[in-house]
Amino acid sequence: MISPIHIITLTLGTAFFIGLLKKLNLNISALLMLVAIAAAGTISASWFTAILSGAANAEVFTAGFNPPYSINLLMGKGEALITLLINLAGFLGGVYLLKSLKERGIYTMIIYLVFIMSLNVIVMTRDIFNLFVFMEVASIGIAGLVILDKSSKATQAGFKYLIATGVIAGILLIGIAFTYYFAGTLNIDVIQQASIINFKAGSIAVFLVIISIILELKPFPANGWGIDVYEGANPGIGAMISAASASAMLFVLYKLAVLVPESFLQIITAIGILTFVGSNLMGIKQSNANRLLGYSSIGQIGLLTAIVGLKPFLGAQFELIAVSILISHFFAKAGLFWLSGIVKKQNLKDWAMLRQKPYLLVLFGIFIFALIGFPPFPSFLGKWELIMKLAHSHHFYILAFILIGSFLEGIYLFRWLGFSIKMEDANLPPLTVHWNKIIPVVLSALGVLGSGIYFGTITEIAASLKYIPLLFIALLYVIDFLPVYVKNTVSIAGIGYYLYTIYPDLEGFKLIFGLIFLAGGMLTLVAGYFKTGTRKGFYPLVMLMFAGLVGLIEAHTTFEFFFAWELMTAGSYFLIIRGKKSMTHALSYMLFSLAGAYLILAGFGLAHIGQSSYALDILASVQSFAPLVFILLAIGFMTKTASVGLHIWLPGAHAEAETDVSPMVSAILLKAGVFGLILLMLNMGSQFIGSFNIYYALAWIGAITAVMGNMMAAFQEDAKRLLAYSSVGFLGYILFGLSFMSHLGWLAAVSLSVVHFMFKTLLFLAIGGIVYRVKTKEMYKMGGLIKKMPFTFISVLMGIIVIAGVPPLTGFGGKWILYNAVLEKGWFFPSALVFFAGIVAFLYCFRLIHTVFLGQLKDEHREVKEAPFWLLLPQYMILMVIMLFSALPNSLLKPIGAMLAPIFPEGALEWQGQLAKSGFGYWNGQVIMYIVGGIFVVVFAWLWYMNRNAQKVKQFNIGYSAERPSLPETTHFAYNFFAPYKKALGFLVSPLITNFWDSASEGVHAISDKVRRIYNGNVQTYAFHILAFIVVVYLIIF
Amino acid sequence: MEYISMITGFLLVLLGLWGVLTQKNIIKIIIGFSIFDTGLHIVLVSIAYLRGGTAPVIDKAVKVTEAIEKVVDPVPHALVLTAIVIGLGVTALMLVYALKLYQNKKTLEVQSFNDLKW
Amino acid sequence: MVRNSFRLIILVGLLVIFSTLVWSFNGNNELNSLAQFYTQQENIEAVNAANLVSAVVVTYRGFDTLGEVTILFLTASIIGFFLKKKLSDTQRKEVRESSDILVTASKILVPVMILFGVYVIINGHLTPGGGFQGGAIIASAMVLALLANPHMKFNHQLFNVLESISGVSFVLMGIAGIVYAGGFLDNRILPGGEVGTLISAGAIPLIYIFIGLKVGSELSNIVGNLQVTQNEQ
Amino acid sequence: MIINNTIPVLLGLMMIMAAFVAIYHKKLPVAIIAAGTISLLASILYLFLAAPDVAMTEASIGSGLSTIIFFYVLNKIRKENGTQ
Repeated sequence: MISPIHIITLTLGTAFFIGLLKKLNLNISALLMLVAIAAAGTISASWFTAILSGAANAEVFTAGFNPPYSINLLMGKGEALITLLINLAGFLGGVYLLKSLKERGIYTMIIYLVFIMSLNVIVMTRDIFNLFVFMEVASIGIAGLVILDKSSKATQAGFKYLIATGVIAGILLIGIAFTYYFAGTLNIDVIQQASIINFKAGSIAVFLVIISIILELKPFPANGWGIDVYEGANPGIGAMISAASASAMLFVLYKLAVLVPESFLQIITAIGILTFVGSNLMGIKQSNANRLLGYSSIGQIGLLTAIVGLKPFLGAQFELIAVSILISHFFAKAGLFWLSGIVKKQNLKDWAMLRQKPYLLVLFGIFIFALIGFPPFPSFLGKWELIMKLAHSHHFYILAFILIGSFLEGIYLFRWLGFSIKMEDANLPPLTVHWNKIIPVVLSALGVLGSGIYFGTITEIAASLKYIPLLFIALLYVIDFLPVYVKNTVSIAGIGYYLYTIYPDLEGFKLIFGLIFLAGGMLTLVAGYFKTGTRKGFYPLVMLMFAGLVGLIEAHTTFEFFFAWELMTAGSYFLIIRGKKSMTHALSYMLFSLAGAYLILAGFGLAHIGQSSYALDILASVQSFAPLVFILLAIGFMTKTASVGLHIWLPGAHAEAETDVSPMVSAILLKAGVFGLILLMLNMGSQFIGSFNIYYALAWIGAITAVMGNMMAAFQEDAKRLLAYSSVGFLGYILFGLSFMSHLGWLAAVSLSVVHFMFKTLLFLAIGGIVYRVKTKEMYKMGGLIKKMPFTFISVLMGIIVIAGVPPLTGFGGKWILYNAVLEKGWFFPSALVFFAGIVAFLYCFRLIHTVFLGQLKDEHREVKEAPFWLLLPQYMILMVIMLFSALPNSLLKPIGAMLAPIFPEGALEWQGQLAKSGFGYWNGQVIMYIVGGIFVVVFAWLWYMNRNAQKVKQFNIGYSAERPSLPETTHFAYNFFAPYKKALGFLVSPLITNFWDSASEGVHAISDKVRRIYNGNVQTYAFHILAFIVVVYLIIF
Repeated sequence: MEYISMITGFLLVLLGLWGVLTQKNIIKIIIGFSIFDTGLHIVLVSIAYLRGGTAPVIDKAVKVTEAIEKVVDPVPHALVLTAIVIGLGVTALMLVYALKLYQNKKTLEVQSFNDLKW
Repeated sequence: MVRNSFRLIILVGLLVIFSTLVWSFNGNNELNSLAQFYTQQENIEAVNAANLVSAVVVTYRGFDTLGEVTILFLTASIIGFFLKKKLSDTQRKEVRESSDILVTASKILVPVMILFGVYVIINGHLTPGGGFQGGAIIASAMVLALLANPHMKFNHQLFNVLESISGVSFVLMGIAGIVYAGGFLDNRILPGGEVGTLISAGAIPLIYIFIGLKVGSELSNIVGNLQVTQNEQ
Repeated sequence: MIINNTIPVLLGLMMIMAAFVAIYHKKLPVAIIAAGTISLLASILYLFLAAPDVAMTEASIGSGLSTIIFFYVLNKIRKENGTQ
């Protein structure tokens, strides 16, 4: 093994040596620089692997005297890892910066090399004054590297940085001086034994040391200088500061944390959390890419600072949590900064340029998801463990703030991702990519992916995760160049095979929802054959969503469940954003999902208190805060079922999605929320706050959702939006049914779930087929299509009969059971609303069939053809099932009833053939079908007979009075179809909820804007912030 | 004596910071910073002082055997030496930055250099 | 004014922190154990430098010194590329001639100062002074020379080579310490000699020479860079 | 004893006065010289504190070289101003 000291001798020696070369040869100097850093990295790596496999830590004694008499360096596990990261970043960053460094001459290479060297020493040294010296080296190095760009902004940033770090270093020096005076040594280990924190002045000395280190980590709000550097410097340097330098300083904080008492640690935690929330809050209002990355970096560092402060509570998991979050930050932030250097545009909206090179977009997405903490990236694991441990140790406020901060971070990161995927890019210059700039980005993406999978394999809790679906997704990426029909077939076969393998293990609810997710998935995928070309990137994303959905079914532990939940969210997000005008809708979908996921995470965390297992059934034996756990999880799941208040993402997302994606995200995806609720309710049972039954609130929410969703549906002009809102309403029925916690309620809810899957797939495909043909979603631009698209007409007709819940089709059965359940339960007020909602449903059903298919055919639609075969095929397959279930209702209801019997033995239906009997009446689906069919035949015959002599009027056989209305659509009968009702009831659907979220969002933005005004760009203000920060923290501690 | 010099040092530290915080001219800010630095050095040297001690140099007045009782603590002196040189480096760098800033905007007023903010 | 009062409040806060420190400062009546170790007879004799500060600077805390030298090196490099201008921009402009007194004085003083600097460097292990101080004195001599003769062509190349060679040698000496003595920067790679004589204290004089050369050339470089831009107008 | 304390007090007072001059004097050269004076006075103080090494360094670097660099930069800025 090579002594760790040679990390320093090699790099520093090379730096001095390059000076000799001077102008001789820039290429040789650059090569030497990279070789030196690579050699240093190799030394760190060899120590890291050696120590991991049991070797002892390496100690370096300088000057031939043992510590504390001379300066010593330590190479332990942590040091080895961090120096490895630093040298890795140094190497990749060096490659990235090659051109700039060569352009500005040999001096810059020297500075770069010395900077990397100093970070290594900072990590390894055990002497606080030596730490001070090399921190100064690093600061000066950064100040020198900042001006690699010649801009005036860079110079300003460098100057501010110098003044700020100068002041901080001065405070550090005072701390070091008095630490030396009181402890009689400068060696960290000896200072620790000297226990100088037992008296006030001694602890002030340590305080000054620690606060300076914290200030170097750029805590909110004393960090304007740091953010300015991120903005002003070359992004390649930003990457170094954010990844390498910050990692080193964090390690220093960790190293020195042994010196301080627990009360200090709490302050460190508080500062970290404040920084995390504060800088993410300010990031929201930011439109400059580098500055935004600065805020995000500082936020992440804040989180890690807090983790260092929380070390005593994290126990054995501390390493895993800290390292996984650090590594995600490290790779993702470095990669993002480097990408920013490639894009060269600072406005976030200009990142649409990335689309010119799709692989850059993929890299960008990887970094964003790694930062937010999605699987399979390491931060996912880290965040999970962190939240679990925080809940365990009753740090609820910290837990909440971490989730809030993460959410704020999600807002701007996903908005940014959305810009890059969807923003207009018409006027943007072409993107040029040099090999030396792209290789580091690719490697960091691979780094974050690889480390995520590595962490997954070494961690006990993640060991049971199934990666086979993910491998399948990877395969689909590989064959992405193939045409649609190949990939579609592969996908359907893949899902089919997977269903076949897991089918024997499915039972009960898992069977029902497994079939909805997988069989339903196959069915909707069939529609995909109508597409031509390659449909780039579509299939991996679809499979990602289905992998998540099936993961929910298969999950045995809360961790697996959450893992699957996040996969599903990620996949569905990308599916939704593929839609036409879906940038904002995808963002709001993601934000609601993210918020929901965090609530679920918090809920699982609280549920886990006092339990050793992570199995899902710990929900059945929650030790403390059971109602709170229930509420958190329920709201979390309700973001997916789009219950009232949480629904605003849905209409846009579903309406703008592609033809065959709409049924996936509407008919299938929403059921994930229902499945979650069922799981929750099954395990946790009834919950009361005091004497108030939470389920009663759920019933109200379900009822209001139903009314509101249906009314909104009735007032839409856009056919797909109408369907989207009708989903909201229908999911309201399901929630309403579930809230009864009775046999009939659940029977209704579960059967309605199945029914909703069927008719919503049917209708979205049918309407999607029409939209595909007539190129508009506005209903008043359609009309008379019955003759052109008769097959589609039949589908829609059947679909709305099911929706409306009128006999004879299966929707009625569900409603009938629901009404029986109401009578049994006696919650009449919300039930009245549900009845009312049922009436409203007629309105939109009527509108859908009437304005689209009946009336006059539009001139431009004369040549319209029937929908493509591949869209009709799944519709008619579903229709067959609907007819079967309608004619033989017990084929659906009886198995569900049998499944519910052990859970709710009371109040089950009695079956006599196709006759169902409840306590309040009976219903025979088959007979009703015959009767209704009979009536229909009679009425139809009567009408035909009466009208047989009517004269047909040609469609355009009318005269105009030469008036041209300013808004042509206002003359169409289908426009504002329900104007009278809207007048009467419109106030009910006034966009209160949308307004609420809008103003919430505006409020957050306004706060963000207010807060960031403290960074007025003046170096004196920044110096003042630093000093004020010290004084305030001092006052808090002492 | 060491108290007096330490208090002087701290006062210089505060005065220097006051200069950094209040002066509008960049050169003045740097002057403030160098006063701050000098103050720090004085504090450090004061810490080393041993009552009645002599300089930590072995010569005719201090024999090798007596050093342990007679000389003042050499460690802070070594630290101050380092700190002084670092201070020079930082100050020189700040001045060169000031020069560049001046070349950019033809002014030394600190308020004119807040292009980066928010 | 409001702003200044805020600033004043914060500085008063710092004053409170500092006065707590001063309040608990009792001076020293005896050395602490670390300093006692350094001033013990056997350890003085082991390092063999009469100037104990030099012993600490070069030996015990030699690693700090390496960092310190690096800082100057870094600063010189930054200033070097920061003030660098394209050669085409360089237009010599008439510079005011220096006064005769200055020129004459510099002719006498510069060699004397350089000699004194060298003296300070090589006696660094015996008397107060050493590489830094000597280097600074040499650099001051260069400044004086430049002031006296603004047209003097400042030989960057020479200083750069000196700077680099002395830097590399410093690191190599450190490595030699690992190979031939107890560890990195152990100066006992050369015989200790007798306390108080010129040839003593192991490699300290040698290291100090390198430090002196390095510091001198770095500082001269900084000044030289400023001078060059001074003339380029 | 009296000398031991009075001289440091005097030095301290002078330094603080010099600091005020350095911060508040309108003319930059005067301010720079005042700052250099502080260093020079400090190096005298170091002699009293039995720190000849530090005194030497402070005198040569703190009050010598850094003052020179200040003047160099100031001069440079003046010239830039003149060419405007």
